Amino acid sequence: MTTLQATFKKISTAFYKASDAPSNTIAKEPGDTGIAPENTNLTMGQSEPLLALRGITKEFPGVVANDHINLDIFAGEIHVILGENGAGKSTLMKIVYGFYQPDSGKMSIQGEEATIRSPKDSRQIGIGMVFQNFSLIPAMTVAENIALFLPNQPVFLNRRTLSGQISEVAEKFRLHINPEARLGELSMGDRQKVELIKLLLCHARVLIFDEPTSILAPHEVERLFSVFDELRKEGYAILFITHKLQEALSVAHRVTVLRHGKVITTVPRAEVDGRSLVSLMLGVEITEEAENTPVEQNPLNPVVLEFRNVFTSSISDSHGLDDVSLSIQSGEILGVAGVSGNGQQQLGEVLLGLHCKSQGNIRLFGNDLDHWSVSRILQSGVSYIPEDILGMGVVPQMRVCENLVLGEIDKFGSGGTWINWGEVKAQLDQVLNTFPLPLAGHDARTDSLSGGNIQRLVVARELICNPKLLIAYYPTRGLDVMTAEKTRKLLLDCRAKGGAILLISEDLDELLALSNRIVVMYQGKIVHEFGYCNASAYDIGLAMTGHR
Amino acid sequence: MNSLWLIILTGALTGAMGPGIPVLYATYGELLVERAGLINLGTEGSMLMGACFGFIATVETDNVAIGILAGSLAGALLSLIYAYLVIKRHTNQLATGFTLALFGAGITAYAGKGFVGSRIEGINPVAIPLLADIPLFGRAFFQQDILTYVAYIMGPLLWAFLHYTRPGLSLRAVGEQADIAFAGGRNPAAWQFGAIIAGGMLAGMGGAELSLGLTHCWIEGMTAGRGFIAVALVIFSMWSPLRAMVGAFLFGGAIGFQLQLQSIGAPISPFVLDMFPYVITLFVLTFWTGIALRAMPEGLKEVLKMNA
Amino acid sequence: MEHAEAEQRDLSGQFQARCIDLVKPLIRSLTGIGLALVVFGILLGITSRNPIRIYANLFSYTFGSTAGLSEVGVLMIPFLLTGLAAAIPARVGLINVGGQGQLYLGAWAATGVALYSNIDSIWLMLPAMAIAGSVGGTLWAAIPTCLRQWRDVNEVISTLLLNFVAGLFVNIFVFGPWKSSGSYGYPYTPNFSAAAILPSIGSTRLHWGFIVPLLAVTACYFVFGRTTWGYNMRAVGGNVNASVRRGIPVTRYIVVAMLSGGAIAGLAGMIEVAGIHRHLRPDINLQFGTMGFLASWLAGHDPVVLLGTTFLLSSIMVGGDLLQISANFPSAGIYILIGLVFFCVLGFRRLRDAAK
Amino acid sequence: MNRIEHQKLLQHILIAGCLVISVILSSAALAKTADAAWSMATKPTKNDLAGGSPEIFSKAFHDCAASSQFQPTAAFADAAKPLPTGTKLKIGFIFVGSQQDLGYNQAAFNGSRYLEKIYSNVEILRAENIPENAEVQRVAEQMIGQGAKIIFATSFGYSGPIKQIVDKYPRVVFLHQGDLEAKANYGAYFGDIWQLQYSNGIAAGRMTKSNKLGFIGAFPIPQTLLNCNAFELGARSVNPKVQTTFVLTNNWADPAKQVTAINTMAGSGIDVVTYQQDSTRALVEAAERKKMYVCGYHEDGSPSAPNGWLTGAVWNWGPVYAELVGEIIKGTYRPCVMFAGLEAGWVKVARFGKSVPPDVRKSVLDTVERLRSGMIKPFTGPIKDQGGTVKIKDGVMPTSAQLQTIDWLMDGVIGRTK
Repeated sequence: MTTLQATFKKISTAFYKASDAPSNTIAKEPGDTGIAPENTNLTMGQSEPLLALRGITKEFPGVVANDHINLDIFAGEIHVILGENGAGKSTLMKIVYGFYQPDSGKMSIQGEEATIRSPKDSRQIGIGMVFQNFSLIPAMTVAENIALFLPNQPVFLNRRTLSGQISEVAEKFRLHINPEARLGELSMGDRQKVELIKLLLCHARVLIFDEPTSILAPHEVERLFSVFDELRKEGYAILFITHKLQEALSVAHRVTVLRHGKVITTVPRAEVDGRSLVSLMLGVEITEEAENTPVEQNPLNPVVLEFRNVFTSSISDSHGLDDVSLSIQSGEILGVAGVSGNGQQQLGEVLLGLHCKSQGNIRLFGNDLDHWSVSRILQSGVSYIPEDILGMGVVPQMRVCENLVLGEIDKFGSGGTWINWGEVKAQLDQVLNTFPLPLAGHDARTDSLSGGNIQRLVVARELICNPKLLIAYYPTRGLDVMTAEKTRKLLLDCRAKGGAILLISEDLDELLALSNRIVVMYQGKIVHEFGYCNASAYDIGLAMTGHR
Repeated sequence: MNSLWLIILTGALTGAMGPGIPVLYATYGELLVERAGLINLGTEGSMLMGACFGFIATVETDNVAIGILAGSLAGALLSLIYAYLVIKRHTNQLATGFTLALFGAGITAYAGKGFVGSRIEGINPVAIPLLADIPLFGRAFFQQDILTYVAYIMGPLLWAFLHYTRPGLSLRAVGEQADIAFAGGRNPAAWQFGAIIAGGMLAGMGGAELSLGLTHCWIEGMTAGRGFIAVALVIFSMWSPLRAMVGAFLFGGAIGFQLQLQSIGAPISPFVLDMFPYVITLFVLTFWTGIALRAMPEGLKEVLKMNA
Repeated sequence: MEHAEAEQRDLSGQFQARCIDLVKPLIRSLTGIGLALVVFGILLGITSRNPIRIYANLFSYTFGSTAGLSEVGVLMIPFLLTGLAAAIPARVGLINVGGQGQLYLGAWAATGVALYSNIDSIWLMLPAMAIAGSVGGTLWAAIPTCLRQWRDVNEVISTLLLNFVAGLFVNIFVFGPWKSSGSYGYPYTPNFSAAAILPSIGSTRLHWGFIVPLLAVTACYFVFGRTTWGYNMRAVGGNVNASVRRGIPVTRYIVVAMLSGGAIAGLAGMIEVAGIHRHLRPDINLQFGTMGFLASWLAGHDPVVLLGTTFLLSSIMVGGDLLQISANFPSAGIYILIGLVFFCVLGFRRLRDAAK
Repeated sequence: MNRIEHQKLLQHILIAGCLVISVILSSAALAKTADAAWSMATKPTKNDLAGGSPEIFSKAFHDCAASSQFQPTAAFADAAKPLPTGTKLKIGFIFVGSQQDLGYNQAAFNGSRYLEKIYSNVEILRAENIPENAEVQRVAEQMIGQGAKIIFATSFGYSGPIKQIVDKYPRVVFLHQGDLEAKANYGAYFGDIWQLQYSNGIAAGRMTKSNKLGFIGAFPIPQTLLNCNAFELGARSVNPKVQTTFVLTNNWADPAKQVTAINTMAGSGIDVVTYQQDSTRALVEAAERKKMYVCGYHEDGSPSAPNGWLTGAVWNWGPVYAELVGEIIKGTYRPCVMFAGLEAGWVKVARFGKSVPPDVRKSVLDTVERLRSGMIKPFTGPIKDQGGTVKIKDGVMPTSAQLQTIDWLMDGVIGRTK
């Protein structure tokens, strides 16, 4: 049978467990699975929706992000918007919150039409949003951050009443926080609390959470969900955006599935299970799934990269490596799963020597990496697809061809110090004409390209040199499904050619589809390693959130 | 020997406030601008505008109040150009600032020509009853003109404004992260515009204090680079109005101290002492980097390309 | 065959694009300058001076006479060099406001050599001074560079502050140990020996030092546009994070760019004292540093465009003297014109260009 | 597109608006440029010379011509050539500071205006704020380009750069204010204004109560040191106990620093000050506010300080320039280094302030007369410097030129020359 079906089985069985037998899972929390459906129905029946979207359409150059979205949110429900990366979830929410203007379509709050031009408007009509990267100012205190968003504050801020209000709400929903603390010194979880308190004090009725759990430790996730339930009971409407089915299933009353900017369906939680959601989410057209032929790891294959008990200091809000040991052989894809900010960023950085390690040693192709320059490492056959393409991968104001040869210009043209771009382009064309991904023209300014285009550019740049070791962060992020598939294929080809790949991704399906082995990172540690056969999205998910 | 040092100290103190105050005003102004996440090197120009047009207005109307008003307006007028070019046309802030300093010098030299000889009553010192009698410091601090006292009060007021008022909060938010301020319903451009204008006004007042209060005269280029010292002091003060007061006082003191040292024939080059404000600022930046970086508004880091 | 054709098309397309890129801003800038002149003309008119006559007189002198042109050249020399001193670091994303200070230190070091080394061959002395000058500038630029690399002190602030320090530092010497005994106590160093003087061309004040900036500009043009170094510099300036991850030795580029900026500014100082002043004095400062910085921004840090902007600035400055001699216009008034030119040109610039 | 247009329009309005305002103010300003009234006589009278004798005045020029070792050059021939009717003789004036600095440069500027008054067929080209470096060459050449036949370089610092170009322009007469050597077409002249700093010293020595005097200089140049010494000498001659504190601002015209200097001096008990600064108004008024006495320099500041003003030293360049130009036109001028003072009326004593009692006025005026008639020569040795080494030997009477090279402060003066 095709691995596709195999994968499906694994994933869906996982969710069976999640939904039906909520033992020893975070699904224990009150108000997750123990939702009385009639209760939900009652909420829905009772009144017209708190927030209603009709035919919302938003088009970006080259891609329709939202395509006639219709959506009803009722008071007192937790509504999950589910969809894979790039399905248009965030765009939709940004429209609701007034960051974008929809090309067409309208919104109504409690029946009456609402035109939202700016976040200010949306807050006035009671819509609040918690962003993936919070809208908080690190240099200011909690109280100040909140005061910044509170409507009708007096000209002279009265700190006492302010902290009064804050602690009041904090008490009510068990969000304990020190109003005078400098935000920069708070943990992610606490920052989220601040965001939440902010919304509550702003009298938001509709609370939008954009991937709130992605940067949270599991216990924090649990607390968040319990807070969700409290809020729901208070009659708030909660809009919860995620691509993690398991979370969706654990808290939702109703689930709306987005794919390619379209609403596939909106169903009550009670009527779906993991399996059906998975198929809805991934859709039907994923026919040519990448062939992940499970190669028997031949222990004789040379070890390409080896970490031995590596420690690094943590930077601001992401964990440092904590006694990490791993090794990749050639012809192997090692998947690294983990909620972002749990140390996987450092893996690549410390390898390139951008972030120096405090202990342990790293061996590349058998030699010790201390005091190797980045260029020397790259020269020795390493490629690197950074996590933030625009920020770390390309020079925005350069032309495409210039970015394609970034850093290794001396390999192109006649070599030496003089550049003849005509020559360089010719050579590039030669290399790229066999390359399956479509690339933008050589002379286009990179910052004029779409995200997907830039991603392809970088992937191409890093793969055409047939790396012996590829560090790939989220290689398919922002790519449409077809290209994503092509990219995965490329990775497999690379492995087939004997390349080793360190694949860091949040997309478990992708990891499962490609990796020979998967290690899970949590708070800088490698908490678990799965072989190809015994890996399951569900177990990985648990490990990622620090269980076991 | 002791008495000698006492003399020096008194001299330095009596000298300290005078030249410090105009710079202090300019520093307040620049501080507001930088808190809004911009850097305006045109402060020098605004000061000159204030000094010149403040003086002209006083000559024409024989009314110091109008003079001060005109001065601050003139300062604001010049910074208006900066505001427009930087915010609306996205010109480079440093280049625009420098140009503005030149432009101000030109305009004032040109406009003030016929007033160089003019004589004015100016702002005269008023002694504060009891405080003025404090032995050493009384005469230095509390026998000054009204603008000086205003400057004393303005420091704490600005500090309170920045930390305890809603507008102050908005201003800092804009300077820290404009997009978040926007999410908070503020219009960053508008706030920055306001901050620049206010900064220009304060610099203008500084200029007015220079020509009306301190010297009672106008000659072209009379600010002699004090606008740039103000920029240095803002950084020295790590964007706090209170520390700015200390900085300005030290700067003034340095001048007084230097003249005093000369007058006892002490073998220290005056030029070394003139370096004082700049070198100190550099030292502060070098040895308190961490604090400085934390105190520095994010927006300013953007401008200075420090987030790379 | 076909491939070559494609190449051809590609190139011609590129060429056209390049031309448009060049011409459009040029037109905009010229409109800006025009506007500035008009406004300034109005200003002159209001104060009962005849702008047409003044402009005519100005142009005929500045561009129509060897004297005028040579004077423009004399000013262009330091402007170009300090301009490059700002433009080179700008390539790697640094902002060097310190051309002024570096120029001073260059002049100081060159003077030191001229006064205290008794070389009597011009062929040895001038190079020695040039080296000293650039070393002086380099060292002065090294301070902010080190502060930036080790204490991450922002280079804009440090260079700005160091400008003022430099001037005072030089004064210590000119008023102190270096003061000439023959200057009746006036603060000048002794005059340079003949060997330490850049010979001037014909009867003009223009001296052979003018070759240096021309060479420098040409070099920069090729390095920036045609070599891997220039390309890597652009990469570093465009996105440090990307560059470092692609193995470009970012630190090396940053340090070298900053230091060479300093060196060039220092060279400017040496050329000034050796070619024009022929001794060091407290007021060799003509805001060369500031002017160069502004010219560089006006030129978008493009060495070739820099030729144009510095020419513009220096002709305005030269015209300024004439303006006050013949039209009895206050000397500082010329800064009004400079200001106007900047405001109009920068103001007319397309937002996208302004961004860079 | 439309928005861009709109923005441009706004921008123009902004700039134009800013300009219009400044222009309105400035045109108002230019209207009321102060201007001293001078007599229209072609030959200076005793009155023009403020009591100096016309005979000595013209004799000084004749002596100069006689003593000059230079033969007439083409320059003088040209200048002397009768002008074609309708054209004017162009004379260039180069000032180091602002023409209205109420100080050194304004004195020279007023002199140039006097020229215009005297000679109907003279046109003056002026350039101000020309730094004391090679820039002055360009300016001079531009003036020559504009047809100037005579160039007045009115600051010492110009001597070097100008002397580099004089040979290049043999058909132009260069006149330098303060240099100590002449060339074929390059003459020098300067006034013994220190004489009046001596009489200032008399007033100061009589009026001081604390016996602490102050001298605020800009740079430690000979003129300044000479004046300070003369001041101390004068004060000492009437009050042996006085000490003069010598302070430098390192800036010719930074009013703020001047005021600070006054304040610090007041702080340390000094009660009479004099100075060598440009733009002296601020300084004088500050002293007045500090209830100090002021002895002036360059400009008659009595209106600024009704109570504090004692007396002062004032330039009287007008007649000098007029005579120089006249001699040149006549063809009788020969380059030399000229010095003259009270006797020839090149400098004059300012009005007395109302707080100066009659006896003091009398002794000051007596001193002035005795200086004028040469009965006293203040710098007659022995004079020691601060270190106590004898700088002017017993009985020696240095010439004006020698005095102009003094680089030391005499004992009794506190302060440093470096």
